[in-house]
Amino acid sequence: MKFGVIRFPGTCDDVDAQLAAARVGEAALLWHRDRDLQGVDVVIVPGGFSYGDYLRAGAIARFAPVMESVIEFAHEGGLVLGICNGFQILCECGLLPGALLVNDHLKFVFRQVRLDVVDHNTPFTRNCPPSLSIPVKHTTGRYYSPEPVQVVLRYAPGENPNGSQDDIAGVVNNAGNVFGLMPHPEHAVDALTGSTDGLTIFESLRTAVGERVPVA
Amino acid sequence: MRARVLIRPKAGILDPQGQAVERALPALGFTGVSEVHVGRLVELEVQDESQLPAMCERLLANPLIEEYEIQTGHTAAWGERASEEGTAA
Amino acid sequence: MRARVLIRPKAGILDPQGQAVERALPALGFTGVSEVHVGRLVELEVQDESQLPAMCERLLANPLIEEYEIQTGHTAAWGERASEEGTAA
Amino acid sequence: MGATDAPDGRGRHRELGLTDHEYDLIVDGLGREPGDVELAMLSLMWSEHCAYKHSKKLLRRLPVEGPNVLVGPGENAGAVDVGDNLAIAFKVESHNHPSAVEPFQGAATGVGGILRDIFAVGARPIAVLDSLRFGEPADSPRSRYLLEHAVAGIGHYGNSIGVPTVGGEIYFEPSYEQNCLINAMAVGMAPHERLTSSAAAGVGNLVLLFGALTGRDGIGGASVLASAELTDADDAKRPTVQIGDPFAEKKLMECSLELLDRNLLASLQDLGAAGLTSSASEMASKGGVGLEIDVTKVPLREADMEPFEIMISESQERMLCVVEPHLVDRVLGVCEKWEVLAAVIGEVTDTGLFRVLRDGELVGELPVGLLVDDCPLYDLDPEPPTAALYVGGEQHVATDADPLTTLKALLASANISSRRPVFEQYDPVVQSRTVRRPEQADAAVLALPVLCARSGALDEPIPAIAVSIDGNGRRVAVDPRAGAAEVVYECAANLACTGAEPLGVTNCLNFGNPEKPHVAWQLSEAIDGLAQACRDLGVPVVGGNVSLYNESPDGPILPTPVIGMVGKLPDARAAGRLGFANPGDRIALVGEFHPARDGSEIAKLHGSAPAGALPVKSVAAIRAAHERVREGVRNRDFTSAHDIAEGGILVAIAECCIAGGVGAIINLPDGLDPFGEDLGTAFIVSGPSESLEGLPIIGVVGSRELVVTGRFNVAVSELSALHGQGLSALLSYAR
Ligand SMILES: Nc1ncnc2c1ncn2[C@@H]1O[C@H](COP(=O)(O)OP(=O)(O)O)[C@@H](O)[C@H]1O
Ligand SMILES: [Mg+2]
Repeated sequence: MKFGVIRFPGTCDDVDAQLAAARVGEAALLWHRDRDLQGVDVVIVPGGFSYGDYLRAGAIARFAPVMESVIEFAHEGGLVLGICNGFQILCECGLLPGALLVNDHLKFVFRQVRLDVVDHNTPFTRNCPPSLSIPVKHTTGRYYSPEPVQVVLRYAPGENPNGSQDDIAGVVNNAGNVFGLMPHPEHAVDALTGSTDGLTIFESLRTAVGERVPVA
Repeated sequence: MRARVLIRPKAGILDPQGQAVERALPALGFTGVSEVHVGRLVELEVQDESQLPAMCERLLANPLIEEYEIQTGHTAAWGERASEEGTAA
Repeated sequence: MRARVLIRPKAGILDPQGQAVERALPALGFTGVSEVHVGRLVELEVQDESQLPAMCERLLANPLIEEYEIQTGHTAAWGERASEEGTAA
Repeated sequence: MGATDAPDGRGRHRELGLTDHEYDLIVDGLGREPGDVELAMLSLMWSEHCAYKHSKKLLRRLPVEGPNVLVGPGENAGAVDVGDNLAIAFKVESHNHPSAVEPFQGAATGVGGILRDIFAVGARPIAVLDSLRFGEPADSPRSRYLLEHAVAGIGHYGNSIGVPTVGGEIYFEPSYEQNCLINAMAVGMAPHERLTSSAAAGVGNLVLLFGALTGRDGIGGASVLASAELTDADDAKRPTVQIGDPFAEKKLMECSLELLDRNLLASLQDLGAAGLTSSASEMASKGGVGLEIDVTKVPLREADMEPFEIMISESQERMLCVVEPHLVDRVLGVCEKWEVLAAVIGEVTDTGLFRVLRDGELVGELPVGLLVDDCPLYDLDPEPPTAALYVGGEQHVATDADPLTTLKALLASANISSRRPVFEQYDPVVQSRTVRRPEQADAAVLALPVLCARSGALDEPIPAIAVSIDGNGRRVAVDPRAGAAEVVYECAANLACTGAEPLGVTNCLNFGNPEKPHVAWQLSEAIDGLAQACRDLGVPVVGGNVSLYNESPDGPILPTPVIGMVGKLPDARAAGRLGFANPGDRIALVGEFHPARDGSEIAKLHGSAPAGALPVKSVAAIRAAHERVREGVRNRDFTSAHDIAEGGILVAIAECCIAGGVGAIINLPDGLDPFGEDLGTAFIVSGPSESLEGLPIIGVVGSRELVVTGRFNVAVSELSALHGQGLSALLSYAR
């Protein structure tokens, strides 16, 4: 299976996401100006500060040429994972409901947080244990949606690092093929850095893709 | 023509920046201030004014969380006006 | 009374946000836009209008790098006005 | 003809900071009076900042050679060999004065500047560290404001550009009230062959400027040269505050590294202080060539800039490179890919002259040597001070308080309490190398191969580096020579706790006005102490920075040499941790520990002035202790290792308990002062008893309490809360 990781000007966690994905499959970087998704099975919109996060996090990146292809890919049922800035971009371009607002304490926060997986019935979480330890790092991570949404991850009680509505840390779209989360699973794939819990999200995707496209 | 777009958080959405300002003011001796909201200002020179609402909807504001107001017709460039209105040099 | 403070980078001070927006607009099909600057908007309810300049100097703006303009006298609350002026729900 | 004969030149050169004597030298060297553009360029190149005129002679005392040194002082950053054909480049630099004016942007652009020095030598930045000094936060809203905004600025830049901020240090003393210190260190990695020099080479090659537009940033002082009469409106056009744009720098960094990977550049240099003038003239000087630059070719942010403004603008996020003419199109192609603006602005000549043109017409012409090398270097007049440099302050803890009360006060004090409210604002993990982040160990540990690339090969060692930054103004004030040496020992001790062996040092010398004899003495003594300690440990100095004139109307800051050290460890998997972990582990003391209270944190809380000196140390004992700890950690004999630093042995033990979330029972050796300090000499280690053979055992890990036999017991959770709240209580929006 093959992952494609998008690189915008200002993306920071692209190589991290690529290397994390490479532990379970092939992984290539996709350039923001190219429309060709190179036949990947999963698109990852990674973390960082695309276009400096100027104006609003994710506001400018959503208009990159590659995003037109990603939107089309998602509408055709392709699997899309948005991490942190990627989550913000997916909300801005309407693939996911809601928006991310500046943290209630107004500061950047890095913290290892505990997450409850509240929906295992998604291609992104089927192999996850009930609880994950994964770092967050962001200034704009307070999830807000006026409509009900399909929540997949919540910050464990008392662990909400940003004032997010109902402790929401990650949501899927109605079709279940687009997932956005603020925590960084690609930074929890090696025991040496503290946790391997994030790997279970990449493994879930491998399982899901394996079921969809029978290996030849 | 010169235009300004004023953008602020929609009513009902927690505005911690506004709250922080509201909390900080009394400590500096400013009293009687309430309902503080912090938003964004975009100033621009446009040829075609009629494009402004679309620009706001598509890029400058996020209609889910923000509301905006367009101001046009202020002729003076900012620098000039600011000196009247009280910028410190 | 309702007041608004419009704050933007002083002339000559680098405005990376304004530059980023200016470069993004043509890609969205909006042409003829120039001199874009991004600043902040502070809306507040004050009892004593005469305090506003001091508030700006001491807290709301950073006079080293920003200039500001105070607007008073717009009576409508934002929510009402915005609906006229075009926010999408 | 001397300066005194030149009535209108005279006022100007003085306003630009040149002495009459220096102006005479310039006129002699040129054989004529300099023009405006030339005077602007010379005044900056002959400033303290660029010419190091009051420190260069002293810096020659530092040991700069060693088997691992690949690049010593003189380039944008020094570099050491870490094996596997990899080089580590690193440097620390100050941004004190800009940060005192505007702390967010000052600190942000400080990080931006030091990162450019790292990728200018061809290394990809892999870590940032910061060293900060402010006035007493409890008494001073201004210090809290500076702290909060400087930290936010550092985080903003480092986080946005995707370089992890992995360590740092913060201390508060009244002497920094008006003059805060913001030092930033960056570390980068490169294959040997990518290390690049800034020496301009190849007559006929083109000079290319790339990155941000050039504006009037930082022209401030030189604006006396503006030809038009200054009106208020013009004044507003001369911003002295530079705004950092990490997004622009991220693109600039990727672009620069790609240009080097593709072998398209003959040389590369960042633009820092004195902008184009300093970068271009230093490139020319190192290459022994001349340069010609046409200011009309420089892309401007404001159209009406004068040639002198373009030449000295300090706009951020710009680089200069020299390119062979046939490669220019390919260079421009890479710049276009990264959306980085680039322009050919000049060429390399064989004249030895720096010529500045405006639309082809000559507006300035100076010998490169005059600009770069001919500034006079001054001898200082060091004289020991007649009064103590540090005299103590307010009393916060009674001198007869019981040990538990004292311990709690120390743990909650601004200088010792947890830095979590600060380091949580920094991303320590981006780039997937960070094996030890803040509060996990005494130094940050970064794996050299990116970790998540490791697929399966779990049994191979993972080479890594450890990095630490340290300084202690109060102790240096007690004894500048011994205090500066102690900082080096402490930094090396931090590395030892992770299992790392030091490879190289960088330093930032933050002092007052060196023209004052007692400041000159502090500087000279500190440099001697630093040099001696580096020789003792066999660690060369590969670079650094000097920041002088850190003064306020109340006098100079405490003498504050800041040391950054990089070391190597053979296997990241064995990297040490500071927290106790296993109940039943024994606790041992390693090293010859001779604690004393002069200049210590407890003396500060008592408000007492130092009466004596810092403890006399045995270099042999320090080396042996460091080696014992390093080897014990590498062999996985120790579960934890922590050096005994500020606050003394009980604070160190409490920190091990807090970090591990577990208690201990301690029998303090008779007569040992529980709160005295002797930095860099001794360690608290824990491990199974068979691993600690030969070491004096002072306790055992276990339970939820810290028990000091015969003195007190206290819940670790209580200590943890005090330690955790100390700093956040002082920060306004801390959660
Ligand atoms: N305290 C010091 N110890 C060793 N080297 C130093 C020290 N201060 C400055 N240097 C060296 O002098 C050179 C010039 O320093 P600096 O002007 O700060 O460089 P840059 O212009 O690249 O920022 C650098 O190579 C630097 O490493
Ligand atoms: Mg440099």
